[in-house]
Amino acid sequence: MVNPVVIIAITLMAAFSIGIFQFFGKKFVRGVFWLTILFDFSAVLSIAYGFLTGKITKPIMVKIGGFPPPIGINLSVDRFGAYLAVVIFFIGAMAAYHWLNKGIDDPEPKALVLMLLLLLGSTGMIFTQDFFNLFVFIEITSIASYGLVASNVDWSSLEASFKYIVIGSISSTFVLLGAVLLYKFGGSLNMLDISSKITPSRYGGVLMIIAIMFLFGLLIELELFPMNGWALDIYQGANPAVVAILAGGIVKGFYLVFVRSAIYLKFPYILKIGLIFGLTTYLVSQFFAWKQKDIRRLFGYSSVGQLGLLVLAAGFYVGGGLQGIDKTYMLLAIVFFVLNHSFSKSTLFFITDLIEEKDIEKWKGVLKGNKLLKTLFSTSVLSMAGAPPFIGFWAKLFFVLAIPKQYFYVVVLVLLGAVAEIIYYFNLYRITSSDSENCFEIKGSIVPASMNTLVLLGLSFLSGYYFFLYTRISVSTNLLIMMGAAIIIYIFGFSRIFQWVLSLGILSYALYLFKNININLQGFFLLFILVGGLILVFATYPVSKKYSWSFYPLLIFSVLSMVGIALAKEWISLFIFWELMSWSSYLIINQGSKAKKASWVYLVMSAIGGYAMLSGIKLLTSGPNLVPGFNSTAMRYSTLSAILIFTAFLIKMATAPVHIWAREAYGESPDGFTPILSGILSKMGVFGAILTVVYLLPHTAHSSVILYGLALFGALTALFMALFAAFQENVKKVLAYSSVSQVGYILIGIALASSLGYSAALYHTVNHLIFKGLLFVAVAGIIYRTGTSYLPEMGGLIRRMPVTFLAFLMGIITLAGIPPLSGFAGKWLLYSALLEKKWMFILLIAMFASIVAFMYCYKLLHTIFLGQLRDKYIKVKEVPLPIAIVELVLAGLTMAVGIKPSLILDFSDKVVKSLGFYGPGYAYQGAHRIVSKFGYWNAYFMAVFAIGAFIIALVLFFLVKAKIRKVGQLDIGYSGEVPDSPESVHFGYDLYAHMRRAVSPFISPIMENSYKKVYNGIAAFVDYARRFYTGDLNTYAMWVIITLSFIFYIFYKGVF
Amino acid sequence: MKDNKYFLDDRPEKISYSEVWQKFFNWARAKSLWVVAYGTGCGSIEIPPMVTSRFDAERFGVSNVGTPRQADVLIISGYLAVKTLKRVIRVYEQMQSPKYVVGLGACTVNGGMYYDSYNTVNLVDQYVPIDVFVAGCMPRPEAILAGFAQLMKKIKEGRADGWKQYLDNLDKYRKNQEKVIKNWKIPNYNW
Amino acid sequence: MEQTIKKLENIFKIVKKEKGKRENLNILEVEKDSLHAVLSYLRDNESFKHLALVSCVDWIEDNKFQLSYILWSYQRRVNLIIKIFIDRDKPEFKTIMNLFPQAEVYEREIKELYGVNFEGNPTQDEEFVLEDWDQIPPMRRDFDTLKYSNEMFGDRDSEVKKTNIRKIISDYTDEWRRK
Amino acid sequence: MWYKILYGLLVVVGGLAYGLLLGGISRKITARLHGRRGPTVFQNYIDLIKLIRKKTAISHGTMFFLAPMFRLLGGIGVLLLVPIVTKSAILSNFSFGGDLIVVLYFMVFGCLGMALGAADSGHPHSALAPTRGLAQMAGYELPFLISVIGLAIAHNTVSLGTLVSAQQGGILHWNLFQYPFLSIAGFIAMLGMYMAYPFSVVMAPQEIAVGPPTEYSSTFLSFMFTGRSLFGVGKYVLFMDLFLGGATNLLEAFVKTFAIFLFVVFITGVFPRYRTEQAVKFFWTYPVVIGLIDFIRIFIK
Repeated sequence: MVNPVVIIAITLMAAFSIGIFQFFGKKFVRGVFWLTILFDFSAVLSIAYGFLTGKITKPIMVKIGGFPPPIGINLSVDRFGAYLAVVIFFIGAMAAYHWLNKGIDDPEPKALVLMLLLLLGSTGMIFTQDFFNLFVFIEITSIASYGLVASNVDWSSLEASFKYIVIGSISSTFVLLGAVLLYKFGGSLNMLDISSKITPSRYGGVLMIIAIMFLFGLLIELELFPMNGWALDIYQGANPAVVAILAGGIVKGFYLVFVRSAIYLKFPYILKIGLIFGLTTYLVSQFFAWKQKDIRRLFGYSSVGQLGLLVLAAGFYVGGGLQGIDKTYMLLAIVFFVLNHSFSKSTLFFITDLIEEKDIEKWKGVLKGNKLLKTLFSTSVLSMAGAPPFIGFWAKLFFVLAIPKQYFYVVVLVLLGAVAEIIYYFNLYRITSSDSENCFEIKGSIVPASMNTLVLLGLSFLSGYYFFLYTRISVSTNLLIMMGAAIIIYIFGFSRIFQWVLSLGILSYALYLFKNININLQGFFLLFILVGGLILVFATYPVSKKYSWSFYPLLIFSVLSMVGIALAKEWISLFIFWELMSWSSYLIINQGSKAKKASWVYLVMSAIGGYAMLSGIKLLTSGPNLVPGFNSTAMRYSTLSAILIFTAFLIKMATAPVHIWAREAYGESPDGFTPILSGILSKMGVFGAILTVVYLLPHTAHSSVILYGLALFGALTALFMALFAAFQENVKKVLAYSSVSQVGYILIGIALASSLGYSAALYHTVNHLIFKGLLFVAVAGIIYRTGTSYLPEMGGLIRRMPVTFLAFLMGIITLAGIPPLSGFAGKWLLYSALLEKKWMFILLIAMFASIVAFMYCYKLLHTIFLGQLRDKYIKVKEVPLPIAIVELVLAGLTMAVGIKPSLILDFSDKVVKSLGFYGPGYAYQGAHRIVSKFGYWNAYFMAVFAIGAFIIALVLFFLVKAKIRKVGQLDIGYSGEVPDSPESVHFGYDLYAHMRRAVSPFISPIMENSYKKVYNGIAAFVDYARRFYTGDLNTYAMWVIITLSFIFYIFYKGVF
Repeated sequence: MKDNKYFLDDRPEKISYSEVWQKFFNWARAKSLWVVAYGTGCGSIEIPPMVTSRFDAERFGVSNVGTPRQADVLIISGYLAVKTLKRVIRVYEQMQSPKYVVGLGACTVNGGMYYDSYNTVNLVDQYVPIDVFVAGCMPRPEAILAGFAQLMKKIKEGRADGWKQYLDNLDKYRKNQEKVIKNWKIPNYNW
Repeated sequence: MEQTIKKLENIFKIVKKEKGKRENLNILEVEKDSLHAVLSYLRDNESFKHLALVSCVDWIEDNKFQLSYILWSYQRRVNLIIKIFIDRDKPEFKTIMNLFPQAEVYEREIKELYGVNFEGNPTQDEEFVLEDWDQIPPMRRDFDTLKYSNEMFGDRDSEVKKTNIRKIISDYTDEWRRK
Repeated sequence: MWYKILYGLLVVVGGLAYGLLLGGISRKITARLHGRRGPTVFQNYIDLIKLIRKKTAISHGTMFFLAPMFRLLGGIGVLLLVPIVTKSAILSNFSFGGDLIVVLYFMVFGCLGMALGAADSGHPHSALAPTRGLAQMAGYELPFLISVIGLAIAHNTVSLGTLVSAQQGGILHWNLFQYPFLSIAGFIAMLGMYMAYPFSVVMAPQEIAVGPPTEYSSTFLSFMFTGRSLFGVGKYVLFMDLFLGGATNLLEAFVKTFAIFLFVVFITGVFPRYRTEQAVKFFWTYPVVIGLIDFIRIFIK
């Protein structure tokens, strides 16, 4: 352990002696610099290590000059100060390394002096126990920053530096005034001494003025709205290395000082400051960033927003009246936020300097080639946006959990801001990950960014560990190990076939692990996910060629996170895995070459859903129980929370009002992933919906209304999506709407909340996996062979792909619900359930929807397989073997289940019984005849009858048939003409043009357009509101004064 | 266009004519004549009156169909140009056996008033086997019905074997056809 | 109408004026070089917006082709035929598609049946009604259609073809006229 | 079990004879409405015989080959799944196999088969016709479903046998009189189901050749013909069971189905043809509004 004074002294000495050392040459100066940094870093690291391991328990107090406090100045290194110092020195070292390896400007040696001073100042700021001394260190820090900001000698950085000087001076003036008045007031400048003299009842008068001045000065440094125009200019104009230190380290020092001062001064309104300034800053920055074109300024907005969030958290931590575990959570949230922001943001700033491109639009395709850069960038962006399992996610989670329940609106607003954050961050990600011809050269060293990211990953791991440790949520170790395996696949890459085999192996292993699982709701879905995932992942191999190395790891990750959802025992763990699933599926969808926009929409919708769920879960928490299990309910908020939680599931199911992401995301996602997206992933919404209906809705006041509304949503979804599907010309988009439409049926079944309804929903869930998996897999194969997903370009493929056609036909028959295949059972159960409840209108819409569905069923069969075969597909082969195998397996399944529905119904019966029902709602009469209250139906007989009648017809035909010749494809009776090409007689485009004339008002994309309008409206508004930052120093200064007056007004006069 | 990819290029085979219960089936064939009317010339205007209320051919079992695949009778209604002859051949060969052809009007018999035209085929029966000619320029619907009565009689008696003649003497017919159709663009055999 | 023709006479050289068989039909013969100008003038200034037909007559005795452009005015409800003569040995003329795009089809027909070449018409060489015609254009009067028919389509050994029906018919009509 | 199959075959043969006869009568009546003499009522038998004994046929592919069998299967299925005479062992057919929902979905089987065969022929008109058919189906099924669901809820059953027995006890117990508006909606929908004028845009003779079977000939066509006849009879019986109180003996069944048949024939004989979207709009307005009167009555009750 090193005496903290030594750190400051040595750094100071080194800084000032560099002026002399420069005569020994550049290398020597660098050596001194690095030695100093290394020493400082190891010193603070040793202290921090001491705190971490518990060797040091009390803050280290150092007296300077031998005078005891309060007379002498003293330093104190407490736990957080030490940690923060480590972070600051680490980031500082990285920034310095980055700068020195950039190799364009020659910053030494003056810059090194300033750099050391900056680090020194901020460390001192953290360590000092004296208010005046604090001012001194703030001044040192600020002056060093002014110089460093201006070091990048161009107009914008000079301007930024000048603004910083002016505003910074105002800030330090207030700090100094505060310190002076404090001395007058308390006769001392020692923090502890002053603190002991203050009691909250004495607030008012001069103490209030002191506190306001002091804190106000710090608030300016914390870049809070509306006093942060200068900060954004710095982020935009200054050298990214400097910005990285400022944003990643120094500002955090100010933050710590702010929190500590607030504690010592016992300022009573700190929560109000947090709520007014912190929350406003957070929201405003997250929205203002939407239309930002300059990437550094964009990150600047993000940094400012994070600081706002930190101030808000500090408000809650210091003045929110948190007790016990809540306080711990909030503290952890703050720590995680700080760490997350320091490491991610500095990485991002490093990367902006590596690419040297400021305009966002020019970042198009940056990440295309470079795997390392892509990983660094993605990790930072994901962590910043709060994606699991990165540290930002855990921070947000802790934060939300710790906020007292009466501040629910804060939760909503913060999550709203988080959605806004995702919107602009992933707009950026969309641009960077899209295809482009642009070539980029990495200018500089990638080491600092990599080091940062490495630390970030380690911290993410630790924070996740801490989360589970503190919330006492149990999570399956096996699952985590398998997820780790996915990460290993990601890191090492391997060859594609090995990845495939490994993925299958992981899933099989999971299936082996859970083979004896109890068939209740969770067990049912667990088996469903694993078996379905195994089958569908098997088919991905041929089509995975097009996608990047991360395809299989992410695929496994998303499937395993679904397993996590099914295994979840509390809402929170469900939420965690839910988010994991959303984000990993987003990253997979994003790999589709045209899917960038679509995946962005998907992500934003998912985020809205996920955060709605989180806020709903927040409402469920009561008292000390911050991690509600499925059974726990707080009566008062249940309706709202149920609706909020349901929103997430509805969005994942893409039902009627929130369906807008589905078409493009399904249509453009990688062909190998679409079956999983449609067959399994959307079923997680079903799982959640059943959970909600079973566990939450019974406790709500309006459950019957909600259920009927849900059924109506489901029915309208089923109808309109089936209608939309008929007018799509892209095969995957037809199937996308079809999927959504089928999920609408499942939703009806759930909303019925009767045993028969659940049976129908569960049956249809599995059945939908079978046939939609089959169809999507077949389509993947067809696209693989033909190279197009545009329906009018296909046609006649039955002649080249008979096996696929057979399977596809069976899939379509199942989809249409025609007996004797398995589709009919689901329809029959659902209709029986609806009849039982006498929901006539729902039944009408549902049945009608299934009629409308025939339109697109026929369209798919005809335009892909029938009609004329084009010349360019003459040599097309049957789909690749893995796909063909999966097709046949699924086709066999649908046939088997069609003959014997009990293959699925046995499972669903068990689930329904485990949900507390007496029986499945229907009964067996004899071996095969199924009887409900209203009707009856014998699947076995129907199958035998259909096959028998078909055989009889065939035999009859061969008895009487004429001499049959198979003719060529253009030998058609075409008014005596000879058709000149297959294209000229193939009817494949806009099959339902006539129908369009009848239904045109219903098929216009009203919902999509209104979402677009809302988004564009907000974007236009924030783009306009962004003019708040005029770039004019006078305005900024004016805002500082106005804010000061405002603070005085509200606190001094006690308006609140 | 002799591309096997698009068209079946096999030569149609000869078909045995005899069958059990031949008389009965011939009666059925005679009583159910589905007509594809190829409106090559002015005669096509006489077909609609024939099948609608005034003359009502349906009472004899004669009705219109829109496709050669289902038709039993091909009506060549009036003069045939070389260009239309190609289409007639294709339509005729696309019909399923047994099939019959009725030629309407003087033009199909020997060119009629267009006997010296550079573009009117004079002797249609050289190119497709005609079972019944109906004379007149143009024949009235009554005359056409009379022609159909003749055709029915021939079918019942088993004498309406133009389709068989055509299959038996395909080479001869082809030679004649190819003489006037200089550029044989249609497939070798129309299926 | 008179005025129109007078105006036309002032500007262009009118070779010959004729009165048609109908009240509202006038026939003007112009020089072939001025045809485009005449048509353009009539179209733009005199409301003859509609080109009803372009036809051709084979004056084999004069060794000339006559091209007739039949115009129609919707406002005045009159027809005007502008005719020109071109050399039969060198049957070439310029297209009027720039004035009346629909002339494309008419010119194509004339090209096929008379062999008059219209410079600037992109589709004139496509088949119009005949397929695979390998003789001289059939509507030229030096084409012996009876001979061609006999050679090509044969005969049923009847008296019909040996009789000159044309002559019988013309004799008959002459007799009818005399009455 | 075997005697059931025998009975089934008998019903099929009888149904075919009856269906062909009805077709002939329909042609005769239509002719008379046009002021023609028309063909004999046995014309359809003759046509069928002729088609079966055509000597050659062409095929375009597997689906084209199998489609007539599907069509026939659909016809047989519908005929055998609805009880002709409810209490009779022979004539209640195979209605134990499934209820009304099963029948409704099985009806699609034949249409689907035909549509696929038509599409496989590669003829653009053949492919166009099913799209029209499916669009029109989306039209007429709405009023039809209104009446079917209304009846099912009103009688608490979707079993055809129970539906019929609920209507026993006098003519006024028939659904036709109990729920007149549902019946009107149902019968208008039935016109669409028969795809005859004014809803004949699917087959659309003269416009798109003969619709789906444009490329079908000979034996194939005869199977389609047979399937269609059986299908027609099946639907008459279904409507009899739904609205006219079913039948207690064979004679009653003949009379009632014949009455429904006459209704269809007299409507179709005098109307011109709707375009697809006109037909759809028609079905979605008048019959739906009419049907909803009773539907809401049942809903409130």
